Amino acid sequence: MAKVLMKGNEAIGAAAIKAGCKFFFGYPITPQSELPEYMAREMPKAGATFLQAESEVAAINMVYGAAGAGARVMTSSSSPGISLKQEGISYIAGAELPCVIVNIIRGGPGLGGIQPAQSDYFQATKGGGHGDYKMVVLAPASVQELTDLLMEGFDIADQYRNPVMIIGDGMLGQMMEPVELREPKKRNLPPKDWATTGTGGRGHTNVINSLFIDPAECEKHNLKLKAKFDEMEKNEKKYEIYNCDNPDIIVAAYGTTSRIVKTAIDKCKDEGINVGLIRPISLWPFPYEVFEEYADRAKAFLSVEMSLGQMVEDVKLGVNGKKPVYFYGRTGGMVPVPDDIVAEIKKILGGAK
Amino acid sequence: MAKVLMKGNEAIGAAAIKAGCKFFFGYPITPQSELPEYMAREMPKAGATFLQAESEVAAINMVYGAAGAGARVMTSSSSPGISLKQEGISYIAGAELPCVIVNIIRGGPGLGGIQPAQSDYFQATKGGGHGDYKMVVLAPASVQELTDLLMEGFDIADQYRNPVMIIGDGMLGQMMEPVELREPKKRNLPPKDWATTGTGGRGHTNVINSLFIDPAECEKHNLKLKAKFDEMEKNEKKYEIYNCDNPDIIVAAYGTTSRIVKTAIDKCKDEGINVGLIRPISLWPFPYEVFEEYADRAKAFLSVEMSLGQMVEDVKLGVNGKKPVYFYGRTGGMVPVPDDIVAEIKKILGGAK
Amino acid sequence: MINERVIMAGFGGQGVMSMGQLLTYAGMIEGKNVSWLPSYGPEMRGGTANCNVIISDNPVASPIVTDATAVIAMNRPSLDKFEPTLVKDGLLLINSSLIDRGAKRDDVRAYQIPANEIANELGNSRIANMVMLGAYLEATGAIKKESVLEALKKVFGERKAHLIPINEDALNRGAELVKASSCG
Amino acid sequence: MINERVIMAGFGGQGVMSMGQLLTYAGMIEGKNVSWLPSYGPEMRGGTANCNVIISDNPVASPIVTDATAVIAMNRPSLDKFEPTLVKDGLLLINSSLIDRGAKRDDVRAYQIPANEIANELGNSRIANMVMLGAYLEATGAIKKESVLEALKKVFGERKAHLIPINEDALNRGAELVKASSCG
Amino acid sequence: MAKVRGKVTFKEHLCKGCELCTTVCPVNIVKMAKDRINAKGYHPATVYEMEKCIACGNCATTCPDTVIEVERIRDNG
Amino acid sequence: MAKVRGKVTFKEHLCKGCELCTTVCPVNIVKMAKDRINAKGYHPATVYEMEKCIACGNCATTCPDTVIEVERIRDNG
Amino acid sequence: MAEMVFQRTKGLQDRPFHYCPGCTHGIIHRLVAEVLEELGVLDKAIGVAPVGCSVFAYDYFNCDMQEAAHGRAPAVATGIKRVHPDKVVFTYQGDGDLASIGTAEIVHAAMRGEKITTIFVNNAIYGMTGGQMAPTTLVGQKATTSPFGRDKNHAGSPIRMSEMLATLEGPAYIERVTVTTPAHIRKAKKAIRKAFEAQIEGKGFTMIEVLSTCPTNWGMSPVEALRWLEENMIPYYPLGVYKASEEVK
Amino acid sequence: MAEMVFQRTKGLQDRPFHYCPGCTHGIIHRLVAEVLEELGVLDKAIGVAPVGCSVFAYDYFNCDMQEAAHGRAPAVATGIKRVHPDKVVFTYQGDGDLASIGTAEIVHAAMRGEKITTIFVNNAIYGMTGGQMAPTTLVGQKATTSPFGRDKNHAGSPIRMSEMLATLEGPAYIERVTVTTPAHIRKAKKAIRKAFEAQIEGKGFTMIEVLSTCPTNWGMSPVEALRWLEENMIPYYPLGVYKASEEVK
Ligand SMILES: Cc1ncc(C[n+]2csc(CCOP(=O)(O)OP(=O)(O)O)c2C)c(N)n1
Ligand SMILES: Cc1ncc(C[n+]2csc(CCOP(=O)(O)OP(=O)(O)O)c2C)c(N)n1
Ligand code: SF4
Ligand code: SF4
Ligand code: SF4
Ligand code: SF4
Ligand code: SF4
Ligand code: SF4
Ligand SMILES: [Mg+2]
Ligand SMILES: [Mg+2]
Repeated sequence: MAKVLMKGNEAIGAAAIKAGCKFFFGYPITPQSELPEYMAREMPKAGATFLQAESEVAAINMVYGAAGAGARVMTSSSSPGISLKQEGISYIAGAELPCVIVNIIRGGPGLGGIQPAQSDYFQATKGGGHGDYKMVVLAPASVQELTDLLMEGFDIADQYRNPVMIIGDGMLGQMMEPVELREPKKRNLPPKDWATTGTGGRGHTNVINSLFIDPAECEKHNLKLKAKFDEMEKNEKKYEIYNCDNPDIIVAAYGTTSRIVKTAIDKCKDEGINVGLIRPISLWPFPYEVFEEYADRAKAFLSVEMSLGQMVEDVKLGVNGKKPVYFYGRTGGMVPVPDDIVAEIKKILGGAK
Repeated sequence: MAKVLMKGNEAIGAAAIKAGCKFFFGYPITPQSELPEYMAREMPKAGATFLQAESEVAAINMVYGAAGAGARVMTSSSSPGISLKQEGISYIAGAELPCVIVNIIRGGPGLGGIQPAQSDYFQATKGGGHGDYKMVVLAPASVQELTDLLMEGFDIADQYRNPVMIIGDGMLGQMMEPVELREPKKRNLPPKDWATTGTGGRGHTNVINSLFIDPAECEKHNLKLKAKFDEMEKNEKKYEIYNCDNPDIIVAAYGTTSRIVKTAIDKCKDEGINVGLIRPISLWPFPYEVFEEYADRAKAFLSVEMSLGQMVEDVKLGVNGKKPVYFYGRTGGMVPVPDDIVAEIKKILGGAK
Repeated sequence: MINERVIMAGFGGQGVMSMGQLLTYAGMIEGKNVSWLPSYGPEMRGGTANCNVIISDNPVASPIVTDATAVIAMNRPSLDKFEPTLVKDGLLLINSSLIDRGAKRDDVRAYQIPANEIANELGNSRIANMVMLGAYLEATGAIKKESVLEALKKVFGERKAHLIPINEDALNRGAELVKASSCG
Repeated sequence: MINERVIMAGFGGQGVMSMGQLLTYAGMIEGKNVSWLPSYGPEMRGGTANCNVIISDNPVASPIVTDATAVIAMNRPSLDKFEPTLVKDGLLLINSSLIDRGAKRDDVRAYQIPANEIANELGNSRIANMVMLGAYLEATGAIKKESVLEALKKVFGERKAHLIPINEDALNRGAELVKASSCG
Repeated sequence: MAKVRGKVTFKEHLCKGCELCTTVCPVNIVKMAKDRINAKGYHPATVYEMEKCIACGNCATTCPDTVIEVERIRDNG
Repeated sequence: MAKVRGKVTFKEHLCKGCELCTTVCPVNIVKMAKDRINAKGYHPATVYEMEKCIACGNCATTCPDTVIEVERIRDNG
Repeated sequence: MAEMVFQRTKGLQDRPFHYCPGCTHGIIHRLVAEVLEELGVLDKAIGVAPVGCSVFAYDYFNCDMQEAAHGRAPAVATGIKRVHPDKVVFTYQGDGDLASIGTAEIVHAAMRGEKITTIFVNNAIYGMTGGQMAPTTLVGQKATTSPFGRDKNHAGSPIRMSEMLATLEGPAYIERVTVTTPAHIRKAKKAIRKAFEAQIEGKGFTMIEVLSTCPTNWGMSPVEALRWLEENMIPYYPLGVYKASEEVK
Repeated sequence: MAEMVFQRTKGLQDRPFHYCPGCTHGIIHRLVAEVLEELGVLDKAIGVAPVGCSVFAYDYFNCDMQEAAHGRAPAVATGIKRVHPDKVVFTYQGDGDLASIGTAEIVHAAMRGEKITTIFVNNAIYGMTGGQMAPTTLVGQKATTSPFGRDKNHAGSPIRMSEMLATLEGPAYIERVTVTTPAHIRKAKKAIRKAFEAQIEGKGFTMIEVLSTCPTNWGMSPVEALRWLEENMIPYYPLGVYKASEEVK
C-alpha cells in the first residue's frame, strides 16, 4: 500500500478497521472526536459497526459485552472520559476480555483544557481503576507508529485476553503524517472458545465474570492474572534507544515529547553536548532494565514529560539510585520547546560536572 | 468523652459529624454500607443532611456542588464505586474543593469480592483520575486512628482546598474497637470566601471551575496546584516507626496489615530476629525520606500488602537502591497471616545473610 | 496477663455476632484492649457467620485470630473449620444440640454444651448463644459475668432491660455445665 | 538539503488548514518527510487557527515549529504572533489585503501579498490561501507547483476537479507577485 | 370415567421452609413438616393427604426453589 | 397627541452579522451594512430609516448578542 | 398412568438458589428459564446479570451469561446483541440497578430500540447490600438508608420505570406483572414470553417489570411479604401493559 | 422624552458571548439573566453550567456559578441547593449533556423534586465538540457521527425529555418553548420566569426545554436554522406545558 497523509485520529480508525476491528463504541470528546467520526463514516462500508454510546461509562460496558461475545472491539476517549471508564476497565481486566482502548490525552485535572498533555501516565500504567490489574500501554511517537502499535495492540489483547491501551497526546491525534498500514508480525492467537456466543452445540455454558465471592477463589484468580501480567512483562516491552553510545546524559521521553527531545538532542550536538534518549514505547510493561543497564553510561538522567512528573518515577525505579534522575515538564496543554530542554540539560550537566 | 465500642464504618460517621461535616452523599456498597446507614440515622439528629445519590458518579458530583457551596462534606464508597468517582475527584482537585472521600477497599479487579484488600493503593496515591493532581491519602490502622485521621482530614481539606482520601480495608470498616472522639490539633483554616453562596453584598461573582481553555492559563493553574501539593508534601507526612532501633530487616506495611505485621514481629522476636516496621500513615505524601534514612540500618526491606505489590514501588523509591526491597502480599480478599510473614522474613534473611 | 483470642462461629441467626460483641464490650468495661472482627458469607440469610474477639492487656496487634485460645462452635461446619485453629490446651465449646460429634483433638479442653436445649428450657430459643458465653466465662475466667451483664445493659437499653434476667439465667446455666463436667 | 518549517496562520475560515495540508501532501509526493500540525482556538466559528508544516529530507523530529523558516500570516493577529518566531533570513508572507502593516524585522525576507484582492479578481474569495501558497512556492523553491497540483487533484477528487484551473491561477498569481517584487 | 388425582413430590433438601406453597393449595393439604428439619435447617413442606391432591400445580408454581414436582395420575376405574 | 417613534442603537463592535434582527422588523428597516466590516470581521446590522421605527423591540429581542438597544421617543407635538 | 404437570425446567442448571427463603427472585428465574426452554432458544440465549442478589444468575441459567457492572447490563447487552443480532439477549436487573445507577443505560437501550429483553425485578429495596432505599422504595417505607421511612420532601416519590420508558419510541413491549399468586405467576410468564417473542421477531426493546418481594430486608415472613406487596406496591405500581407497539399488540 | 424599551440586562456581565453568529444560546442566556434580574434574585442565584458550548456561562451570568462535569449539573446543583435551600439554583444544560451522559442525574433530580430550575437547551446536536449526533438528533438528520442521517433502526428515535420527565411526581413545572420569533422568545421568557418562581416557592423540580439552533453544525445560515427548527424540530418536539403541579397551574 502506498503512503497516505492522515490525521492521527483518522489513522487509528483506518488501522483498526484493517486489523479486523468490527465494533467501535465511543462518545465524542475533544481532541479525539475525529476518530468516532471517522468510524461512523467508514465502519459501515467495512461491514463493521459504529455505535455512539450515551456516555463513556456505557461505551466501555458495551465494549465489555462485545468483547465477551467474542468480537474485536475498541473504544476511545480523552482524559475525563477515560476517568469515567475506570470501573469498566477494571471489570474488563478482571473478566479477562481483550479490547483496545485509546486515550488521546488532554490537559487536566478536571475539565482542564483541550491541548496536548501526558498527564494520564499514572492512570494508564499504575491502574486508574481498582484492584490489581495491568494493561499493556503503548505510546507511539508518530502517526505511522500509531497505526503499527494499534494493529499489534489488537493481537496483544487477544493473545493475553487483556485490555490494551494506546495513549497519545492531542498533538498525535490531530497531526497529519504519511502512513502506510502494515500488518504486525503474526502471533499465534488462541481461539475465543470462552466467548458467550450461545451454547449452541458446545455442551456447557460460557460465563464472563469477575466476581469471586470466596476470597481464596478471588486470590487464585488474581494469581492467574498475575501470571499473565508476568508473561506480558517478559514479552511485550518495547523501547527505542537513540544516540546512547556515549552520552553525557540520557533523556527519557515518550510519545511526541520524544520527538521534541530529538530536536533538542540535535541542538545539543551543535554545542558539543552528547545527549542520549531512551524512549519507552510500552509504558507498561516499562523497560526498567534498560535504564538500569544504561545507568552505568551516563552521568544523569532527565525525564521530559508533558506533565508535572509521572514517568520520572518509573525512570527512578529503573535507574535504582545509580545516578541522579531529574525532571523537566510542561503541563496543562503547554508543550516543551527544544531550547528549554537544552537549557535544562546544560543546567544539569553544569551541576553534575 | 468515654470510650465506646464502635464499628469502623460507624466510627467514621460519628467522627465526621463531630468534625462538623454537614453533608454526606453516598451510595451503598459492601463493605462500607454501615457508614451511609449510620449517617442516614444520625445526621438528621445533628442537623445535618444525608442524601443517597443515584450513583457514585452523582454522589461525587453532589460533593463537588456542596463543597463549592462552602459546606463540610464527605462521601464514601468501596473500590468499584471509587473507580466511578475518578472523573469527579479529578474535577474536585482541579477546582480546588475541600472534601473527604472514604474508600473501604475490597478485593478486585472488577466486581472481585467483598473481603478486605489494599489493592487500590495506586489508584489513591498516583491518581486514578486524569491530570496532575494529588490528594492527601491517610491510612489508619485502628478504629481510634480512623476517627482521629478522619477528623483531621476535614481540616487538611479545608486548609489546602483539596480532597482528602481516607482508605481502609473491609476489616477496618467492620471491626469494632474502643474509640474516643478527639479534636485534632487546631489548624488555622482560611475563610471560604471563594464559595458560591450567592453574591449577596460581595460585589463580585464567585466561580467554581477547572476549565482553562488557554493552555498557558491551564499550566499556570497547574503550577499553582503544584505549589500547594509541594506544601502538603512538606507538612502532611505521617508515619509510625516501630522497633527500628537495630533491625535486621524493616517491614513496610500500612493499615490493618501493619497490625498483622506487628504480631509477626513479636513472633520473630521470640526467635531472636529483630524486625522493624515503618508504617506510612500518609500514603500520599509518602515518607520517602524515612525509608532513605533507615536504609542504612537494615539489611533489607520487605513491603507487606494486601495486594500484588503496589506500595512496594514507593518503598523502592524511598530506599533508592541502597538495600534490596522485597515484597510479600495476599490479594483478592485474603489476609496475610503472621506465620507466613515470619516465614518470608526468614527466607529473606537467609538470603541476605 | 490475659490474651484471649476467641473465634465464635455458627449459622447466621444464631447470635454469634452479638455474643462476640458482648464479650468485647465486657472486656472494654474491664479496661482491657479489645477488638471484634466479623466475617460473613455471601448469603443474606442462612449461611455462616463468625467473629474474632481479642481481649488483651497489651494493645491488640492483628485483630485476626489465627491461633485461637478459645473456639465456640455453634454448628457442625464451624466446628470442622475452626477446631484446628486452637492452640494447645485451648478451649473448645461445642453446641451439642446441633453438633453430633465431640472434639477430634485431644490436646484441647473441650466441653459439649446442649445450648439450644437449655435455651428452649429457659423458654427463649434465641439465647443459646448466652448459654455458650456463660460456659466460656466459667471455663476461662477471663472476664467477669458482671461485666457482661453491664455490657448487656448498655446494649439493651431500657426498652429491652426486661430481657436481662433471662440472659443472666442462660449465662448461669452455661457456667454450671462447665463447672459440673470434666473436660472431654 | 531541505528543511522547511512553516507556520501558516489566520482567522478560522481563511483556508489556513487546507493550505497547510496541501503543502504537506505535496512534500510527501516529492518523497520528503513531512508533518502537519494544527492548532485551533476554542471558538467553533471565527477565532484563530494556525498550522505547522515541516518538510524535510530527514525524519521529522518535533512536529512543532518553534523557529520557522517561513511564516504565512493571513491576518494581523497572526503576523503579530508569529513574526518573532522566524529564523534569520526566514520568509515572511503578509496578506496585505487584511494586514495594515509591513514586517517589523529587517532580518527576514518579507513580501506583502494582497491575497484577498487577487482572489476576488479571480472571482473566488476562497482562494486567497492559494495565492499565498503560490507566493511561498516561488519564494522558497522548496516544492514544485506540479506537486501541489497533483496533491490538489487527490484532495479534490473528481467532483471538484473543475476547481483545479482557478486554483492553479491563484498559485501563479502569487508566484508572479514574488517574482516581480523585491523583498521589503 | 377416569378419576384424576395428583401426586406431588418434594425435594425436601432444597426446601427453605418459606411456607408460600402452603397458602396456595386449593384443597389445603400442603403443610410444614414440623417434625423434621432438613440439612439447610428448615422444617420442609410436605403433603399429608396426598389423595386429595387435584394436580392443580399451584404449589409448584409458587415455590421459589423448585422443590416441588407435580404429576397427574389417571386411575382407570 | 404625542407621536411615538423608536430609536435603535447598535453596539456594532458586538455584531456578528447573523442577520436574525433583519427578519423580525415589522417595518423592515433593519439591514446589514454591506459597506463596512467590524473588528470581528462581519458586516454589522444597522437601521437606515430610523424614523420608521416603532420601537417594537423585536430586533433587540431577537439579537443573540445584545447588540441592540431600543428607546421609545415621545415627540410632544 | 402418570403425566408430569410440573417439573424443574432444563432452562435452569442443577444448582440450588442462594436466595433467602421465600424470595420471589427464585420464581422469576424459573419463569425466564421456562420461557427460554419452551421457545427453544436456550442454546442461543445470552443473559446478562449485573450486581444485585441475582448476581449469581450465571450459576443458575442454563445458557451463556455475562456478569455486568452495577447498572450497566443494558450497555453490556447492547454490545452482545450488536455482535450477535441473531441471538436472544436478555438482562436480569434489580431496581437499584436499573432504576438508580443504571438509569441512563436503560433509558438509552430503550431509546435505541435495542433488541433485547429486560427482566426488571422491582422489590423496592437494595436486597444484596442489606436493605438500603431504592428509587422504587415507597414513600414512608423504612429502609436502612431511610430509617424513618422514605420522606417525599427529601428523597422524592418513587420512580415508575415502566411508565417512564413507555414515553419512548424504542420499546416494543413493556408490561408490569407480579408473582404473588399462581394466577399472577402464570400471567407473568405469558408476559415474559411475549417480550422474548417480540425480541426474536426483531420488534424492538422489551421489558417486563416484575414486582417482587424481599422478605429479609422488608423484615417480614415470606407470606407477609406477598401480602404487603399486593397491598402497597400494586396500588402505586399498577399492573398492566404500558407499551405495545402496533405489531406486538 | 425617551424611554428605554430594551437594554442589556444587568443579569449579564459586560462581556461579549463567544457563541457563533446567530446561535440562539445567546438569546436564552439573556432570557435567564433578565428573569433573574427581574425577580431580584441575582444576588442569591447560583448557576451550574456543565460542558457544552455554554461552558463559559460563568463568564456571562452575573451571579455565582459552578462549572460542572459533563452531564452532572443536576447532581452539582443538588449539592448546592441542599447546602443553601434559600438560594436560587439553576442548571443550564445542552441536549448532549442532559439527555445523553447526564440522563441518570436529570431523572433523579426530577424524581427527588429537587428544588432547582433546569434550562435545557435542545439544539439536536453536540455543538461544542463539533456536531456529533445527540439523543435528540432527528431521524434522518446528518451529524458527524451519523454521516448518513440518523438511522432509526441503528440509533433509535430521538428522546423527548420533557415528556419523559413529566411521568415523574417530582417535577412541579415542565414546559417546552423555543426562541425562533419575538413572540416565542417572549413566551419562553414567561416560562422561564414561571419555573424560577415555582422554585422560589419551593414547589419542586422545574425544567424549561428550549428548542435552540446550531447554525454552525447544522451547516445553515442562522436564519435558515430558525426555519429548519420550526419545520422539523417543533413537529417532533411539540411546544407546551408538560407538567404543572396543582399549585403551579
Ligand atoms: C459501582 C457499584 N456500586 C455499588 C455496588 C453495590 N451493590 C451491589 S448490588 C446493589 C444493589 C442491589 O439492589 P437491586 O439492584 O435492587 O437488586 P436486589 O438485590 O434488590 O435484587 C448495590 C448497591 C456495586 N457492586 N457496584
Ligand atoms: C466526560 C466527558 N465526555 C465528553 C466530553 C466532551 N463534550 C464536551 S461538551 C459535549 C457535548 C456538547 O453538546 P450539548 O450538551 O448538546 O451542548 P451544546 O454544545 O450543543 O450546547 C461533549 C460530548 C466532556 N467534556 N466530558
Ligand atoms: S398440586 Fe395443587 S392440589 Fe396438589 S398439593 Fe399442590 S396445590 Fe395442592
Ligand atoms: S414454597 Fe418451596 S421452599 Fe417454600 S416451603 Fe414450600 S416447598 Fe419449601
Ligand atoms: S424596534 Fe422594531 S421597528 Fe424598530 S428597528 Fe427594531 S424591529 Fe424595527
Ligand atoms: S441579530 Fe444582533 S448580531 Fe445578529 S446581525 Fe442583528 S445586531 Fe448583529
Ligand atoms: S435479600 Fe431480599 S432480594 Fe435478596 S435474596 Fe434475600 S429476600 Fe431475596
Ligand atoms: S457550535 Fe452551535 S451551539 Fe455552539 S455556539 Fe456555535 S452555533 Fe451555537
Ligand atoms: Mg432490589
Ligand atoms: Mg446540543
